[in-house]
Amino acid sequence: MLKEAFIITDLLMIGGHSFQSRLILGSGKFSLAMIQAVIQHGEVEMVTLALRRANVGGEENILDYIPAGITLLPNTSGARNAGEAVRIARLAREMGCGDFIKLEVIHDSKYLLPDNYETVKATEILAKEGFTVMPYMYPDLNAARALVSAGAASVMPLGAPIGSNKGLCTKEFIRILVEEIDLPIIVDAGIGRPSQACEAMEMGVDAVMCNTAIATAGNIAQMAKSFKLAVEAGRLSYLAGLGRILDGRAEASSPMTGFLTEKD
Amino acid sequence: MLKEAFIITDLLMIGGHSFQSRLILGSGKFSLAMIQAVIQHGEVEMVTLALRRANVGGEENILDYIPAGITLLPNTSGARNAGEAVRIARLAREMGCGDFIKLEVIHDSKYLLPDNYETVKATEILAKEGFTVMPYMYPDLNAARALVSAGAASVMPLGAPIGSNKGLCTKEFIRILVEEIDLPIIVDAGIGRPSQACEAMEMGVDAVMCNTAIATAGNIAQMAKSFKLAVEAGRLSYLAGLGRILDGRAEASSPMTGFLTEKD
Amino acid sequence: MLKEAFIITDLLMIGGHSFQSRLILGSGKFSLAMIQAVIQHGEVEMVTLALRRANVGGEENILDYIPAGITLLPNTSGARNAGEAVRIARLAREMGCGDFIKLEVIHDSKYLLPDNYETVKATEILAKEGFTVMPYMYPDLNAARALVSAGAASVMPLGAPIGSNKGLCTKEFIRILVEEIDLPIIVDAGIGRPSQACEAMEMGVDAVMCNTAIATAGNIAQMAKSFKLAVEAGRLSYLAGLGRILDGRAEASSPMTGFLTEKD
Amino acid sequence: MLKEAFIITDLLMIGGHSFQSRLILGSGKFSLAMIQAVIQHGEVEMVTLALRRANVGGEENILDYIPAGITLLPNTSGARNAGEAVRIARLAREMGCGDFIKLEVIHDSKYLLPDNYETVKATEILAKEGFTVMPYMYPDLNAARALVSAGAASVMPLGAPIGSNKGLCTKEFIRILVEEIDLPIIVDAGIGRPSQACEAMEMGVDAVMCNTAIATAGNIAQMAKSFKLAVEAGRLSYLAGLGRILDGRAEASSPMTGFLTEKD
Amino acid sequence: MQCNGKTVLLPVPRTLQEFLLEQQYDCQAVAVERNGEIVVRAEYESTQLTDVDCLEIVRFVGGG
Amino acid sequence: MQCNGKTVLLPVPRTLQEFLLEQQYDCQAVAVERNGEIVVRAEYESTQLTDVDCLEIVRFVGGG
Amino acid sequence: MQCNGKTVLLPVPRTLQEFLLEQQYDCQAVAVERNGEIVVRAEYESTQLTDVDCLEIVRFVGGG
Amino acid sequence: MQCNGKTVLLPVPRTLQEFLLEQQYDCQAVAVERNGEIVVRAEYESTQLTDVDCLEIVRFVGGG
Repeated sequence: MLKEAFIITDLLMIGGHSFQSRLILGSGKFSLAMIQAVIQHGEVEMVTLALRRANVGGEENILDYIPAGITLLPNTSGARNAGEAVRIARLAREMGCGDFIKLEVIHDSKYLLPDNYETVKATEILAKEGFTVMPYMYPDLNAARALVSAGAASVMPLGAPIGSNKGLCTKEFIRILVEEIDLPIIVDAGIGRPSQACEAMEMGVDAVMCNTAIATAGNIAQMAKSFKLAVEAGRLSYLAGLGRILDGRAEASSPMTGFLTEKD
Repeated sequence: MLKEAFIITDLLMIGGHSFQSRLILGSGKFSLAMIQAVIQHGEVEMVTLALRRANVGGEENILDYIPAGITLLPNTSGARNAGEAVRIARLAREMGCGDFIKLEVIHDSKYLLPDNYETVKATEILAKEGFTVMPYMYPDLNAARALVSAGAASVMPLGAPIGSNKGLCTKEFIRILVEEIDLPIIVDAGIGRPSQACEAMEMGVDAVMCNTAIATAGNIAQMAKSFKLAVEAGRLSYLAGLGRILDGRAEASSPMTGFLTEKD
Repeated sequence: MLKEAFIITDLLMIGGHSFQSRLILGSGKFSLAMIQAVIQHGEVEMVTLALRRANVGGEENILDYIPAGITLLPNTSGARNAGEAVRIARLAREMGCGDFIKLEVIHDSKYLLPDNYETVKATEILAKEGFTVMPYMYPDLNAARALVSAGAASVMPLGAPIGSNKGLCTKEFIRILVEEIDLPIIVDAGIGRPSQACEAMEMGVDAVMCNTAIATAGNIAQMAKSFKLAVEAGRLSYLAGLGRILDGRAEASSPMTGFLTEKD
Repeated sequence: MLKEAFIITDLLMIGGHSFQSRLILGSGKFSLAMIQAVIQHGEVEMVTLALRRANVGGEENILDYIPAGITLLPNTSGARNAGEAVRIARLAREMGCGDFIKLEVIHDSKYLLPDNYETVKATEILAKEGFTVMPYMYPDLNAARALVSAGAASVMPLGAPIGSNKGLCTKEFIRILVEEIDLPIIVDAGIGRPSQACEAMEMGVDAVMCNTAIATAGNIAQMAKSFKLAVEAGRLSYLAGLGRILDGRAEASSPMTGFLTEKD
Repeated sequence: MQCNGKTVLLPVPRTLQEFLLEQQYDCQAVAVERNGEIVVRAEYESTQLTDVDCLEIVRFVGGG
Repeated sequence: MQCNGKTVLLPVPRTLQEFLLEQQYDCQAVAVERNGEIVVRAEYESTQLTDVDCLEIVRFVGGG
Repeated sequence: MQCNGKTVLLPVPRTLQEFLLEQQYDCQAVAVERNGEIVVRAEYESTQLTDVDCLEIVRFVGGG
Repeated sequence: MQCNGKTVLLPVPRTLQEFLLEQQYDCQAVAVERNGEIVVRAEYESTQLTDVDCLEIVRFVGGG
């Protein structure tokens, strides 16, 4: 039936892997106990993780809380230059959970804006080492082109500062990336509400990554489901083709044929 | 399971009837052949209709294209004052499809903006006659209060001029209606994209009516499904409780604990 | 010289009076001592006042603080229906400061939104009595037309709730008033920043009224001057004709002729 | 008198030169005959120029149309990398009109977005050679910091693609530059209306550069004056301190004391 | 007689029921107003039309 | 007598003019409504107040 | 020896394997960098630690 | 010789000064780059052009 038709055939391809879900979940700011419910309600297939120093003695292992079959996307948070990012990426891969890496290089602790230049350098190194590199980036067309040449598997432009829930502040420029860049475009950071994720997808973005908006919601499992639906809605409307916008006047949606008029 | 839990229990009540769907479909601008697919993919339970003069000889009957169980919401399009609206409403009810009436009184052919004053007058008359009156209105708090007193079953403020697909241009004032009016608030007219329907629902609106945005889409069945998902997403996020928005700086979603730092 | 040319000839006409200034000042929330500086720096020619019960014994008289030659625009604040507004207007005229009246009828203490219906009724009565009626209104095209018929000398649609400094939340609908209504359109309430006053004027609004934005500024005399300049800027750009907006790509402002190209 | 007081003392300092005007004019897209009127009505003190190959035989010299005392700001338009930009800058200085250079490095002919990386490289070289370097840049905080280290005299972030008149699409990030960068911030490119220039100045930007918005206006001299006033208005309001914005409700600007109330 | 804004001749007396059938209206799909008043279906047969009558015969169409 | 919502005693007969002066109102800065009707300045002297009168005496203040 | 930024004494010679077990690290849940180079799990046993070594022992945590 | 991207023949030896005058360039309104290096005005006269030279002769135009 048509309904199925237009869903099944629309897959997100990243580094040779395919995904039905276009919502990527960040696992920060959650209690481990909640993660599984969020993954289920969000129907996500990819979850980011961070690396930190292990403490002596038994600690809880977040991997025990993530269902099998979920693609793990370790990030390089904490890296302030290309060199540190590369070291963290290598450690992440050594964990034996695949070769995806969400590359982030940040040395500004106030706005946490990525350093595009260092990010391009690290992308080049890691791509050569066989990583599937998904760089978090400031949405600058020239930097995005450099990331393509450096071997990135996708670009992850920010919508607004990390954790701000401010939404698509970079709209005009993400639109340009969609137009010009031949890699999956994944809006990462800043998306605060499902309607914003939906709008990003309507613009033709390939996926949305979300963490804080869900983690700071009242009912996080419900919010995860809401984002899942909104991302799906946005994708469908992009595929369906949005209707035109009228500039001035209105246009009736009921026939304008004369009616009761002779009663005047 | 939680998933089901928060859906089943959330019904939209209008005039004593309850609905699971919060997307109301306008049937204008479609070929009759498409209506059923749109209803199915949009999972809508209420569809608007217009009344027009019957022509001599057999014509196709739109009712033959609408599945059983759908609540019909005839509108009074064509009415330029309360008197005409009342006559059209009575004719509509005589069609034997129930007592719902979408009241619209318009005498401006350029922007098709409703006349709140005439609308209040007609609401008073029709409510007394036992109609379930759902008035299309300009989002003016005082007019909305008058509609409540007049016996309206809901209020249907516009987002933008009919058929314009311009979106939530009246956002600030619909927010006030949500705050102050104790009737279902249904945004009608102007919603052009699923993300806009989603945002309206996030604000706490009870339902969204949509016609042109779907009718002018490339694939209208797919767009209907997209709106269905977006409305559901917006509703869920409203119930879940949206996260806070940061004004200035960012907030990390990965731990900020020192890491590799002694390497500097 | 051109410079003078296009200023001198552009006058605002209200009820047979002409004004060079298109910034109307509200005198609330100021210390009497500041009013003169605000009037001077804002180069305003019209100032609103309110009426309140006089107390026994000598009180300071605000009129002593307003330079000669300023047109006074008493408001009917406090009126909750047409009848009260009419009484206040008559008392105001009895003060002997002319027949201008800023009509406001409000019975909502939370959002202070005007009651268009009562406002139309009062306008009809006061216009017949020879007042120059300037009604504060909710920007509803149908109500604006009713005010025209009732004899208003201008319409004063709100941009946002009084004192909110939220800006032009009603932009789309004020644009419609500019298009359709043949009276001076004066945006009143909500304008919080000079750029917003400028934008309103760019849209073709005839004047802007401002009180809270100036009264809540750090340096109110300086802010008054800023609003004066912004209103003048917006007016000039409306008269000059704004340039087109490109939808997609860019357009060079330097010649694109080849240059140094053979060096590649 | 106060009026004078707060104007005279507020100068824009760039590379040791001081300016009273905060509106920089781009001279592209004008007929030479108009330039003088635009400079006069805009009261500008700095005008950009481009370099192009001279043709054999007598051509009109744009310098003959620019009044004495105007600071010339040659740009490096046409440069697609740091090397070309440096060559153009040196040629420009050889014209004997001072050491200001508006550095632009662009190799995208569709959106004309600057290449921040090449721009930083060229800034370093030219600053060492004693140029007063004013780089056109994509508003990326990390790139802006690199420009500071490289010796830039100001940063010129874009508001939207060159010539688009789209306005302050980069608002959130220019706000961050204002916060974090200790050089004059000059919004260049994209500003299409005086209200947008005013808003940029309200945010604390130090100056605005404008070309297309004036060149595409109906009456360009009048539009130049409008921009001059809007920039001045925005600057004054920034210095004066903008008033607070209310989130929800309204706040009366007339006393709320009971009045006529016993008549109820 | 006026019907939907057009003048219609009634050579011989007709009930509303007869008129609708003659004109091939689908009685189940229309509603009728006569001189500003609704005529319920049950009364189509007993409603005698005259030359001065003014009818509105309407049906549902797509509308938003 | 009611004046601005308060009860005021009128021991002896008074004209509006006398009352205003006694109460030290600035006649040039106020307007007066008596029992819902405006009293023009010219009639202050000739206006005799009574116990059943209801006055509103108002003045200008700052307002937006 | 340096381990995760802290100084650790190695009284007797130790392999990385022994060290991790002693310190009760979960070998399956960590990755190890030694003097800036990754140590693959297969080499934990054959990796002899010395006083001048610098280890980073990391694990996954929640992050966005 | 190359000049502004075009090939120019130099029949007889020329200084830059002579060349510019011959070609009717306004020396006060142009700047010259020769083989990638700036030539300052003071050296126009002493600069001998050769067939292998590559000149860029530029002037100011309107630009944003």
